[in-house]
Amino acid sequence: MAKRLVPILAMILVIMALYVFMLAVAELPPYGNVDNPAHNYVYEHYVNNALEETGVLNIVTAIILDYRSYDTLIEATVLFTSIMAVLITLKKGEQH
Amino acid sequence: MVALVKENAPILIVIASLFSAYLLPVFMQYRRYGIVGFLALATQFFVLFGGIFLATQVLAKGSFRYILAGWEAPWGLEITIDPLSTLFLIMIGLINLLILVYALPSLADELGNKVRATWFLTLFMLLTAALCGMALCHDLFNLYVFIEVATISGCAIVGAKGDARSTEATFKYLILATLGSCFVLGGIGFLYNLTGNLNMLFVNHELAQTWSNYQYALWVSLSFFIVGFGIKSAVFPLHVWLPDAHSSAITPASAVLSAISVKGYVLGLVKVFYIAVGPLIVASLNISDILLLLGMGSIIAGSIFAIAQTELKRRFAFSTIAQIGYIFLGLGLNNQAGLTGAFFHIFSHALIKTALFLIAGFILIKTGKSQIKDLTGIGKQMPLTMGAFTVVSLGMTGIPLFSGFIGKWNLLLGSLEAGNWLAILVLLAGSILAAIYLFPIIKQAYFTTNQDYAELKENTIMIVPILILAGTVLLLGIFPRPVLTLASQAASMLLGQ
Amino acid sequence: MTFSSIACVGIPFIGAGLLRRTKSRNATALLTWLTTTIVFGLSVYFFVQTRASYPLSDMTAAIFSLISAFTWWLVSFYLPEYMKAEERSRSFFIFFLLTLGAVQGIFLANNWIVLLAFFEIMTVTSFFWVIHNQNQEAITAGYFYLFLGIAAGLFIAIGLVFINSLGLPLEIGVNLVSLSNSTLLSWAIACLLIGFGIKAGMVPLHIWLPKAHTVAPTPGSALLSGIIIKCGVYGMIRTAQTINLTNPMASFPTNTGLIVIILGILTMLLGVSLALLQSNAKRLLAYHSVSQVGYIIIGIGTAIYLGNEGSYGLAGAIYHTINHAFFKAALFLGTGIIYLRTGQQNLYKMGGLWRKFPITALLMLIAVFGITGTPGFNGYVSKSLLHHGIIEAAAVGGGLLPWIERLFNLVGVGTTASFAKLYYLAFLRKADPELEINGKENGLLIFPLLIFALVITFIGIKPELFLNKAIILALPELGVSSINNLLATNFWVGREIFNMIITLLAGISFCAIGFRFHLFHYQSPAWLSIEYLGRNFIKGLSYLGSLIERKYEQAMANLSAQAKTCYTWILNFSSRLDTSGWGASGQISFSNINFDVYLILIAFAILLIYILL
Amino acid sequence: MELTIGAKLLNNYPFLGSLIIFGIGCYTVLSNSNLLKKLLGINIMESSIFLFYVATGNIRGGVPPIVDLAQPEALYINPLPTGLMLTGIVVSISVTGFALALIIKLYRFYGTMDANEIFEIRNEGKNNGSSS
Repeated sequence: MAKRLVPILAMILVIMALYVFMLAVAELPPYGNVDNPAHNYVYEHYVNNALEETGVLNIVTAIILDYRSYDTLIEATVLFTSIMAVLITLKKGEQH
Repeated sequence: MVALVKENAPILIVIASLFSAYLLPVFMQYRRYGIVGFLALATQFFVLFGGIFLATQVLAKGSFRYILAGWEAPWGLEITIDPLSTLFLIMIGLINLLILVYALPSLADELGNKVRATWFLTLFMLLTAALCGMALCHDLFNLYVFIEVATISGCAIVGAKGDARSTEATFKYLILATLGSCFVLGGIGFLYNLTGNLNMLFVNHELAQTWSNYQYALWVSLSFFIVGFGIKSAVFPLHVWLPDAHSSAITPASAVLSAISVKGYVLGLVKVFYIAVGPLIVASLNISDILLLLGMGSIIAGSIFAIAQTELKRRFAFSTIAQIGYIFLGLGLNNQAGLTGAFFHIFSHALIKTALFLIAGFILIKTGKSQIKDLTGIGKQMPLTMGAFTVVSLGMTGIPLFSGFIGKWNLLLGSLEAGNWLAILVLLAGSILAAIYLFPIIKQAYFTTNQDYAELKENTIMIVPILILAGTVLLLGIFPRPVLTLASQAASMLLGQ
Repeated sequence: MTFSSIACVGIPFIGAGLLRRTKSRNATALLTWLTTTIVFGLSVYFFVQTRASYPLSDMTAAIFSLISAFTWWLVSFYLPEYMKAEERSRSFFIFFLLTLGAVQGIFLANNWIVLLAFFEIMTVTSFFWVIHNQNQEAITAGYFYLFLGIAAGLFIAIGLVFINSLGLPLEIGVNLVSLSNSTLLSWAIACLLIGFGIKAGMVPLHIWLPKAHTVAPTPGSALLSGIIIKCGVYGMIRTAQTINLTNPMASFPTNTGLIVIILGILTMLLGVSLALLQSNAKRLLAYHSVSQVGYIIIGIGTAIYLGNEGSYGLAGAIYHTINHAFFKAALFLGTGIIYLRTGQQNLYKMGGLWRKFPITALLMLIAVFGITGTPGFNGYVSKSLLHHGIIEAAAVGGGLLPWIERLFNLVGVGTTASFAKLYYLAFLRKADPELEINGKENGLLIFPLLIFALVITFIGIKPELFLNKAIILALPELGVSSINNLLATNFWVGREIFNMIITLLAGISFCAIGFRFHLFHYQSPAWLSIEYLGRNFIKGLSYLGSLIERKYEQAMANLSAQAKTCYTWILNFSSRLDTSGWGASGQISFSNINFDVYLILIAFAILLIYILL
Repeated sequence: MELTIGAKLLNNYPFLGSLIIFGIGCYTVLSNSNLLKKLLGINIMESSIFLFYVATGNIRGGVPPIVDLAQPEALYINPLPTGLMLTGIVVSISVTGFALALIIKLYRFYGTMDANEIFEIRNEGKNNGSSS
């Protein structure tokens, strides 16, 4: 009895959760609109000043390698971490 | 030179641990295992003293920010040095240092050879760096990247043992933790969508004006955060990976995971909720109630599951879930005393849990016993270890004069202030349950004698960190002032007083 | 906290740690002496430093710390010689030092929690003094001591919990009544007074005191009577400080002071009347500790009662605390010498000892002069201050208080009588032929007595010195600011001296009458005697006690069985929960990964739905 | 002009789509007992979040954020989410690599990649161990 009820209950939960999701998505600022809060002074600063400040034409490059270079260092560290993780998982570590 | 280091200490702490992690395999390439150990220790020293130095600065001058790469806040990244982050830095430095002192002599034997030990240390340093970074970061996406480093390195040190059991646990941990990271990333995405900023202060600033337009979206975002950080910090219904991972890993790994890593994610949650979103919005969306419920559930469920465990490390792992519950409860109380209690409890639980895991590991190394029922009469053979265990478990139950008491006392005050009688009941029940799952071990160790061990010697260096931890638990119980000051200042900072 | 104060607390603990490693008896003694000497030096330094930075620092703490370190230092001369006769001397030395550290911690703490912590440590470590002999009597007394000590600690802790839950600071020396007028605060202060009162030996909770002081080794008794019960007194003074002393009758429950005064006078009367009936020297002295603490409590009570004007009472209380430490320690140490050489504590079996122990006899006479309040010795000084205080209280309050003043004088008579009895029986009377005496006085045993006697006389002759240089400085920070009368006190008023001499003469004649008519061991028909009644009463009590004990044991057995069942039930319950789906106990639940993800998603869904509700 | 919820949803279809893909990822993780497929499910979830970010950064009528000096008035799309997702992809790759390594190791231990089969093998081993 209970075993049959559990999936049904879960289904009801999921549907209600989806409903909340939809409410949330409907609330989000309209897609692709220039006036969205996401395209605010930060965006304007990047687009207008990236060339003068960094001398790079590609603004994405300017962001990841200059404005947010600390992030990129850590991103490289993530790669390094995963390499070490794979090593410690698969390798025995004997050198000879 | 000194001035330069002092000026740039905040970022140097992270950078130094990162670079020492990069350097460790290089030294091992030239067979310099001694240098590897020394470098690891020195880095932890640096973190500890850096943390203390920053804490004195924060206490003297108040919180301050440090701008990275010369770009001002909303465009570039910045890191913040406040009471909370310095409290974490001190904790990370102290605990990791003691764990390393414990681990270094036996690490190569436990993992097979020195090369694997170096890899383990590398991952350990990466975990340290990531946790320091999480403590200091002031940018949501930066937080996410650090979380990923911490997750991968945390999983990897669980799997370092290399047997089937730990590999399975690692896989489970990795899948669930990545799920959690996805949730966190999703939450950040929503916040970015609503505010256009990633810097926490600016997010807070933007949200304060517009949040009433986006109630559902904000709610979805915060739910993402709760689930994501909840999985990673192993709060009750989301705790499923923790007991497996912590009980199957080698001792230093389980100690660092249980004592610090889990709380790093709690810190992430605190930063997002209290700095980025702000206590007002958190209170008006009833997030506090959810945290409170999660906390209470964790305390009760974690303690009850802990009682059922027959293996020492697994029992301690479940007890971690219960203790995380205390921290969530304190966060959910959303008042000065509650937050102070939560932050103090973070510190004192780090000490206590590290000591417990180190003791479990020490007993395992010396006697080969991991089941509780096999520990008969061990109190007579290992008086120092079990003495420390007694002190620490008294601390865990929250007896006055031990550090656990101060945290729980503040939590009780917070619950009284909030008028939440259920929380008070749960806090008291948690203490009783902690006594139920810890004291039988003491009883087993001291009051049963029907087993002869071979000559046990406790005179290795491994006993030193255990004794230091037990001593600190006592000392902090009697003189809680320094940590309590940091904790209460952190609380008042978060509540915007 | 300054460095020297931390060192005062820490060094005894370090010393005690080192004592475990000493090889010989001499080394142990030397190390103990060295530690106490260092602590004494440090506390002198601390005192001087405190005086130098006077209005900023805590004079009360410095005075108490100095006196306790001084007494400990002197006793450490006496200790090795005395402990030669006892077993397990090393452990006594260790606890001797531990207790020193704890007591210093109590006096130097600036926070109630720290004070409470050291208070508990002090209770536990001095418990080992009491049970040192490990015979049945000692163990009974020890458990009495321990349980009442723990009860005291609990009372204090409850008081502190109340204070903290009102959001008041837990620093010592904060005037709490001005910060809050909640009734919970009155309960808190009542709890604190009871807690410290138990330790000080206040009636009706003094019952542990005579037992414990009698069975402990004599240096232990001297310190228990001289200093340890003063920890309670110190706590009461500090509690009085939290009540608004500068503005007394208006603010706080007005009769607090009166209640404390009445408790004080009851303590005095009970102590002295029981002391008169004792034949055991140490027990007699122990009951006198009760009565002398009554004096001190009366002083504190008048200070609470009169508030800002209560400078005589408070100064008298502090002064009497100090004086009592000196003469009571001296008396105990003197009895200790006699006990050491004769093995006798029963007064009726001693006699004529002044021939064998002339110096002890002389020095003890000085101490007796001190405790009876003979003019020219220190007891006179503090008693006349206290007397002044009670007269002032009577002038303000009227009612019961004038009677209390008369009873106060009566206690003086009783004190004199009982000490005249002690001195006569032990030293002056013809020697008992059965008394065996082995050995003589010894320089090390006499030295502390000598110093005490010198101090007693010195204070008696120049009372203003210590009063003006130390005690008066402590008063303003305790909340009593009108000290001008006190500064101008003249101790050599004819009327006071006359009053004292009358008291002394009355006491001695009462003693003589007592001996003449055998009042002190009055043998009436059995059914009338107090002892008979008492014996039957005690029989009844013990029967009741054993009944209660049996019931209690049954209940405990039941309870533990219940607890065991409960524990097993919780264990079964949680293991069932644990294996059926939530994860498997003791093994990795890897296949549950589906279930785990499911759980997480359901939690997420529930969270999302929460906003709809 | 006030839009209905349905119209808003239609307007915001990329966000809704990304969240639906998120659900598909969850379902994949849940329904497959094969470890590799579970990993794929996680990857799908991550990709859906990336999609969400990129959709956030898009502006209708915008051009890629590479400064074209010939057209100073061009409307560029928001470069920040794109940059963030470069980092996100690297993170995702790292996790995937590590998880694959773990799967290889589990395969070496048990000879299978199926979670249920692994559980059975473990249980058998345990039963044999206890009986012998």
